[in-house]
Amino acid sequence: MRIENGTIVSHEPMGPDYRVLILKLPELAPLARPGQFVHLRIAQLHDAVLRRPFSIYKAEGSHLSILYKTVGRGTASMQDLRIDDPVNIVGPLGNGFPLDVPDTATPVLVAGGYGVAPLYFLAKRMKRRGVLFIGGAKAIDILLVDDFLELGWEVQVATDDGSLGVKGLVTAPLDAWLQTSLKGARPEFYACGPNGMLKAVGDRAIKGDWKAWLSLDRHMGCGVGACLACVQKVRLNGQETLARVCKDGPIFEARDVIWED
Amino acid sequence: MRIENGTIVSHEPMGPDYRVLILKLPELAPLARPGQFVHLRIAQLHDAVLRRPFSIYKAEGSHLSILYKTVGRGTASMQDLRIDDPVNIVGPLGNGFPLDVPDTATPVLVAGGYGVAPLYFLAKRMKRRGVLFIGGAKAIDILLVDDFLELGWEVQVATDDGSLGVKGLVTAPLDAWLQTSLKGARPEFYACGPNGMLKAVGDRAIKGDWKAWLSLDRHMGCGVGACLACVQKVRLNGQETLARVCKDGPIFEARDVIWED
Amino acid sequence: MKPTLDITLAGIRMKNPVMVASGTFGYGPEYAELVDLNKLGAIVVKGISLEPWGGNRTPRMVEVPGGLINAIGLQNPGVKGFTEKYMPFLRNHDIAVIVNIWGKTIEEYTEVAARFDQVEGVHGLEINISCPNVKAGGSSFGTNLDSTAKLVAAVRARTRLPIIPKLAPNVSDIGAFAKVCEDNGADALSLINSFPAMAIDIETRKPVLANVSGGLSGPAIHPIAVKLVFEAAKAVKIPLIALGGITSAKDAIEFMIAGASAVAVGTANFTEPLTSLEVIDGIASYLARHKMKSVQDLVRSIRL
Amino acid sequence: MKPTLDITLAGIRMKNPVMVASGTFGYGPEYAELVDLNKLGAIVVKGISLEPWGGNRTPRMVEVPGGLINAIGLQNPGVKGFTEKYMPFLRNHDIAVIVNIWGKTIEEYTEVAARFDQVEGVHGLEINISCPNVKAGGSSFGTNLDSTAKLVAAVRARTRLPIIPKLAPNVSDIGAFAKVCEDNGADALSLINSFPAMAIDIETRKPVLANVSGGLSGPAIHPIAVKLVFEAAKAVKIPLIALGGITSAKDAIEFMIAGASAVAVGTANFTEPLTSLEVIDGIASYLARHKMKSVQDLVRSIRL
Ligand SMILES: Cc1cc2nc3c(=O)[nH]c(=O)nc-3n(C[C@H](O)[C@H](O)[C@H](O)COP(=O)(O)OP(=O)(O)OC[C@H]3O[C@@H](n4cnc5c(N)ncnc54)[C@H](O)[C@@H]3O)c2cc1C
Ligand SMILES: Cc1cc2nc3c(=O)[nH]c(=O)nc-3n(C[C@H](O)[C@H](O)[C@H](O)COP(=O)(O)OP(=O)(O)OC[C@H]3O[C@@H](n4cnc5c(N)ncnc54)[C@H](O)[C@@H]3O)c2cc1C
Ligand SMILES: Cc1cc2nc3c(=O)[nH]c(=O)nc-3n(C[C@H](O)[C@H](O)[C@H](O)COP(=O)(O)O)c2cc1C
Ligand SMILES: Cc1cc2nc3c(=O)[nH]c(=O)nc-3n(C[C@H](O)[C@H](O)[C@H](O)COP(=O)(O)O)c2cc1C
Ligand code: FES
Ligand code: FES
Repeated sequence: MRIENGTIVSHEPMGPDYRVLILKLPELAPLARPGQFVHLRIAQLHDAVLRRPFSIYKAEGSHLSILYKTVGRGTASMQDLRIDDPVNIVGPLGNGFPLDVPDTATPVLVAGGYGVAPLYFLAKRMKRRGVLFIGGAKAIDILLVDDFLELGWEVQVATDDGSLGVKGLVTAPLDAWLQTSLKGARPEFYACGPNGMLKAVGDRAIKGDWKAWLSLDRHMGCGVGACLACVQKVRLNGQETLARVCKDGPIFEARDVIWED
Repeated sequence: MRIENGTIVSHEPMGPDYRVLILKLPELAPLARPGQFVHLRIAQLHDAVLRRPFSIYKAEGSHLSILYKTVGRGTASMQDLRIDDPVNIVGPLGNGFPLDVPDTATPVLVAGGYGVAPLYFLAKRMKRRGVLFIGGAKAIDILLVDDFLELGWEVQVATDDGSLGVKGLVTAPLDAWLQTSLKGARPEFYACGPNGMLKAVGDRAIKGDWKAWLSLDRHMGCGVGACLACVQKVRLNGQETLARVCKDGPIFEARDVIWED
Repeated sequence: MKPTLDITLAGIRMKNPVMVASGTFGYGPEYAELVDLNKLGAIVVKGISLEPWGGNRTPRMVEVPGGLINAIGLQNPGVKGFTEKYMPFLRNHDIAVIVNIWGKTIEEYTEVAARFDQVEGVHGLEINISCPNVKAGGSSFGTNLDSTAKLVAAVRARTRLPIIPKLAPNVSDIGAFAKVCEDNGADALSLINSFPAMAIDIETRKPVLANVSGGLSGPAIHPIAVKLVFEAAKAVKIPLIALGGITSAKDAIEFMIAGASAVAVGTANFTEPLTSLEVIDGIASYLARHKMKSVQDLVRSIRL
Repeated sequence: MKPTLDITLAGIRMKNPVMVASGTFGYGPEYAELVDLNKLGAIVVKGISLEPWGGNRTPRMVEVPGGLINAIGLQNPGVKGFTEKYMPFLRNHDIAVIVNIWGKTIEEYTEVAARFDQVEGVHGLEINISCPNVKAGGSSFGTNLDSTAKLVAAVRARTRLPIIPKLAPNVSDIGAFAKVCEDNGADALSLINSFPAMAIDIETRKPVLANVSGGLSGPAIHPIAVKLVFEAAKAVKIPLIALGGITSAKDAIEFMIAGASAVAVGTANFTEPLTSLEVIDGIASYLARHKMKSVQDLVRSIRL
């Protein structure tokens, strides 16, 4: 964990709703592992007291990238960031995904919207290839498909409105695949997206006696485990307890998560 | 008085500490009179609830200009304004200078720092020419000298450190001029600058039985006479009362002002 | 169908529930070139006392992050001065006029109230029992239950106009103050006034304001005000007028959901004189979007 | 000559008067990779109760303009859990350790205090009599003079450690609360805790926080906190620790001029983890610039 003043190397749109921000962070970037996130201070938002968490999308040499969607006033004002602007970053934060997929397992990534960002970083660092299921509201929410194909991954797409891939939830193609294509292989899941999706993936993993690594999204205060804003009820060694998503997560194995809503 | 969304036409430095902001304000600009001011909203300063007042420096057609010095967080963040950025303006505000100099009088302008801005606007709109006394801390605080010369005005300069003109307060050359160059003419003063300077000019005017129009600088809330933040003790028809600098001023005749500090 | 915005609050009819707050909108004419008064629900004029009052020395205002501290000190032209100078103008507009009143003693309050009873065009009286800027005056009333009760009852006895005590925010149990006002004849309540606050110039080590301290207003206090309105709404049945840091329709709607029947825009008038009009439009489109027939459906509509 | 920053507050020696506030800096290890604890005056750890406590449901925090509202609900591992898990780490650092304690009854408070008497490395106890987030707990104590008196006296009787009641901000007369703490054996005072506040999601019409309301902290409350510190300083002689919205040395210096002997950085740790270190440096250079020999020259140095 470091605190570093980065500078913006590039800031480009990815379709109409998303942007990729590449930062020069020579100290911090080399420490990054897939599934970890950074906490970004939006300095021009004078009246904001909280940083904003973003998954690490790429970390190469001294460059670190995030892929973000504009959803509120913080991300809206991030759009004004220009090349060479300074950006203060705390990170890398959180535990990250386990990288050692068992030899016998097929990695299955399940992404919703910008959830694909950390999964792409994971896919790049993983020794094995597998299949990505990606879902979103519309075609414009389906990102990085070509990049995954280039890495040699299979990609299956679902959109709510059917504008790309199958129409419906991402669990539809996933279930179909699990029924038809497993052929004795054991899937190991890695998922990042909305809670409903995470829970659905977790349920399937538990039922099939497979592992599922879920990246949880919680509103955060400190990002380092100090404030207890981001807690999630989990089971640890058989005991119910409150885990800090920022520090003990954001990645949890499906069996450990106790969903309450 | 109007409220209008202007756009920035030009934003250029004038020496190291000052800048000129030219705004396109087709409704508002034609209403402007010398000595009036505008109230500018600095939208990017999210946590600021007050506008900032600036004298009108120029108003030509649909363009209105201000000349400002960076002194605090508002003016500092104004520096980031770029061409075509929108800026919300309330104005023109205040009473403005009287424009009808008596035929027998010589207009004498006395400026401190950015106080020269409204006096330049005044000089351009005045039928008669006269003399400008301008003072400041250093040479870089002495602005618009060539512009006044071009209008056919005489200019006398004083700086605290002697880096331009005579060393000392602007009252030094003023007093010398009053003693040697009046030759029976009656001066009529128009002054804008720090309180000490305004008081000094007013004292001389009262002593010589001349008029002095002083532009007062007060911290403001509303700018339109509603909040009573900006009051100044004045004498009105022989009665002491509190005038609102924003609405009843900012221009007061020296005899009306009751200095308290 | 367009949702209806008009309300009747404490017997006062208003086109919509959006008012402008005492001390931030003068007596009417000041903003009239920018804001069409006929569009507002009501104007609450700057606090009026029996005799003209000069207020505090300057500096009277300082900006702080998310707000400002003011110590105007209730400067005003007195009942007579106000009535002669501003009531003709206000009567010429189609707007509810609420006069904010204050005094240094209970007798002064009641006398002011009685006088306004005779003034045509005044629709209600907001009783400032809580101004943090006058040492002799309001503050002690508004933070003590007994004197609040006495003051409200005394004013009640001297006027037939609707009376609207304006509560102090710096109390531990706002519900108790709301209740004591209701029990003593208040027709509605305004909450809240600005918070006692202070800024120091660290270079001179002097208070920035001549009055040493003043009242904090603006967005900074909004979340505290929402909580106070929510608590007061639980304690009383009379309608509440909520204010404190409203800058948008969202802030106003939050107040109404929490329990307010109307809202007032204060400091935001300085930032953006058109705020009150934007709040009116914003409430209307919110109601339409949420398929609510009337703005009254919003009041106390919080889902717990 | 370099100005001296070290102070002794309520018998606790500190390298400088800058602490980190309870609940915003965890128990020490959380920020230790970013902030060298050995440079801080003191750490006040997150509130500890007798037994482990789970706190409120999520969402527990919401950002508002100039601040945040939190309703963590005092989640903590209890005296034993804290002592075993975190005290070895803290003892390994050269920093004053102040433990913030709370209870649901006076007995719980006193029992916690008594237990910490036995724990090596604890330098003082901050008594949270004012947390706005636990219904059963602190709030009722901190806004009532009698229960404040009883609580402070009871804790006093059970510990030899310096005790530092942390006052509630939502009272009308902070001086009275300060005085009653002093009279009942407090060694110093912390002020202030966060303000009861609330945010409502206007789309769902539900409170944003699961706990309905929470406590407002951050720059928004700073000018109110300065005024409270100024008032408390007039009422008591014991030293004050000031907090509320500090983001810079300027904010901290304002507090000290107003009457504080030390300050604590809270919410700003989230915004900018290095704030406390910047405040230390900023105070040092202010003192040098103003030719003050010691940071104690700043305390209560207001010029009226
Ligand atoms: C571990 C983690 C990784 C994330 N990775 C990404 C990513 O790679 N790309 C991306 O676009 N977004 C990501 N998010 C979500 C991102 O943090 C939010 O979209 C962002 O904080 C919204 O800020 P805002 O000011 O625009 O929204 P506002 O709604 O104005 O924010 C208000 C507050 O709510 C918080 N908030 C709002 N939405 C979320 C959310 N979904 N999750 C957490 N906090 C939220 C904000 O941080 C802020 O404190 C991630 C969140 C977490 C917890
Ligand atoms: C009628 C009038 C005309 C003015 N004309 C000009 C001009 O032409 N050019 C120019 O550079 N400046 C002018 N000023 C001063 C200008 O308003 C301030 O420099 C500016 O408000 C400082 O804002 P800030 O945020 O940078 O400073 P900060 O000190 O951060 O501001 C804090 C608060 O104090 C107020 N304030 C600070 N200094 C002054 C000041 N000198 N006068 C009034 N309010 C102040 C700000 O408006 C703000 O509310 C004028 C002021 C008045 C009253
Ligand atoms: C400059 C100023 C003057 C005020 N004068 C009065 C007053 O005379 N009487 C009164 O009851 N409230 C007065 N107030 C308080 C406001 O009416 C309002 O209660 C407070 O500002 C909170 O609302 P806001 O945050 O929207 O400004 C004044 C506020 C300001 C900023
Ligand atoms: C997330 C969070 C948790 C807090 N927890 C505690 C606590 O356990 N005990 C306590 O006395 N104060 C607690 N506080 C209050 C702070 O210590 C401090 O009094 C308050 O936040 C005001 O300071 P600030 O504006 O600098 O944050 C907490 C504050 C926050 C933001
Ligand atoms: S965000 Fe503070 S503990 Fe997780
Ligand atoms: S600034 Fe409001 S009356 Fe002058």
